[in-house]
Amino acid sequence: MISSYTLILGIALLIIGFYAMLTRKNLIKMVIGFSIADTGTHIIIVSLGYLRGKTAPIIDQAVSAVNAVQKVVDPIPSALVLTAIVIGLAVTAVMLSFIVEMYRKNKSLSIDDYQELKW
Amino acid sequence: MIPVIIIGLGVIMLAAAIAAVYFKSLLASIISAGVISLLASVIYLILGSPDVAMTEASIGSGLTTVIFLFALHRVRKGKSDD
Amino acid sequence: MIRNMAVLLAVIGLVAMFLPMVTDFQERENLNELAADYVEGSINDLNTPNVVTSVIVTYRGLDTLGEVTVLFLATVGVGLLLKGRKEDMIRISSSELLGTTSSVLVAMIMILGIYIFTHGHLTPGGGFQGGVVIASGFLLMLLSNVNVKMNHSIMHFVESFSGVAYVGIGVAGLVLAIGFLNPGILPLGRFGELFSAGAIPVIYSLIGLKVGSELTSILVTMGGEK
Amino acid sequence: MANTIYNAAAIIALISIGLAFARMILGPTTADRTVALDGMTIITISLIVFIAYHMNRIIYLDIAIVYALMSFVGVVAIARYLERGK
Repeated sequence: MISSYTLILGIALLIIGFYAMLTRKNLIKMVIGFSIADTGTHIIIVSLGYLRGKTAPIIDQAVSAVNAVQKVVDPIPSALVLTAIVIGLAVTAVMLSFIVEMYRKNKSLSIDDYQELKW
Repeated sequence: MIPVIIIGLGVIMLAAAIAAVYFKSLLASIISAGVISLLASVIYLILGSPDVAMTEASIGSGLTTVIFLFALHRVRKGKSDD
Repeated sequence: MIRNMAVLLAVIGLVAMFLPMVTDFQERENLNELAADYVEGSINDLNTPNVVTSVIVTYRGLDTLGEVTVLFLATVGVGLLLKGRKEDMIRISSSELLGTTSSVLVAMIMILGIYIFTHGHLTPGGGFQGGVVIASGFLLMLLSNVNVKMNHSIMHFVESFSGVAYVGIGVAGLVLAIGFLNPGILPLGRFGELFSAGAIPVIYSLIGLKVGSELTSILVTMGGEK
Repeated sequence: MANTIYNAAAIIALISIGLAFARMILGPTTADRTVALDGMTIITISLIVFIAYHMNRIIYLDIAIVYALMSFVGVVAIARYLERGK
């Protein structure tokens, strides 16, 4: 129930991000689209790991260690997404550095002014 | 109660995403993208992944916005030079 | 015109690709065998209350090593791209209010970051989150205080030291013949205490220091320095 | 009784987030948008506390602390950027 809503939300964010990457002319807008699509992907992966009515895989007073397997959600998607978010930040930083360097060469942020690879 | 929160936050996130695509001003787009990350961390918390929620709260609200602002500043400074 | 059609086709293709995922989706009820094994192993064998931490540090430890390497490469890439482009970025004289607030707040943020990565095996959080929080503390220092200077040699020393120590702990597991990055090289202790779970807190603290210094160096490079 | 009050509080928090978001979309200047972002963050912290109560997990409150401190850094960065632009 809950996770189907968040799955739809993640897919919608992914599609909006791809649309922004395809249609916008401004390079920084494209990177913003990438970051939106990134968030959408992470929401999809986390929703696939959700189990109905279960709670976070951390043992404390609320979850006893004896029957923890019946009470917790899947920890593997959380672990994968955790590292993916940090990598996403690093990739965004590299892309923005490239954009700053490209701007220094051509003095333009519009994708129409970069035609070296156009045929 | 929890489905109501998810639907409300989801509608706001989608509206923020569409606004981030269509805003004329780059700074407004960056702030909208920050809103998406902020609310996504509440979604992660509801889905039972507090570790991911903490990562998203610290990276999405703080560092991503700041890195975009740094790049925007460098670009804008160059524009005002010529 | 052709471009609009292509974009429309691409978006329709994406929707068609994800439609079966939504229509066939059923919420899962039980853990699969691998995840159940991880949960039981983390509680019984590793004495780690936070299962996500034990998956990241132990079961998928090699993944994390590769991920830290990717982060290092990204730092090097940003540094090479923006080399010699030092610009004075946001260093303008700050008001009394901001200076006083942030001098109090920076200390609190640093303590919070250290708490997060030393308690990574007990509470949510860990090396990556703690590193990001520490980098944000340095960022606040940079934004609010005009006279602060980042010492690059200390930053590089912390980064290389934590990387070498991380790999060293992994190799120590090989020498003791219990496997690469196995936390069993230190005593496991009692369940739920700070000094327990073997080498997991040590490894996560090293990851925290490494991530913190790398992100600080990305921020300092992109923000420019006097 | 207590649950009714908590649910009402959560609904009010959601409506407030929506109002702040409307200001963020409409806001003519960037200063308006920044203040709206800050307001949204602060209301969201109360929503996180509600979720921690509702799910009966104390450890979720750690996220609220991180959220509060990090949003301050983000807002200060935007404010410094605006200050520099003038």
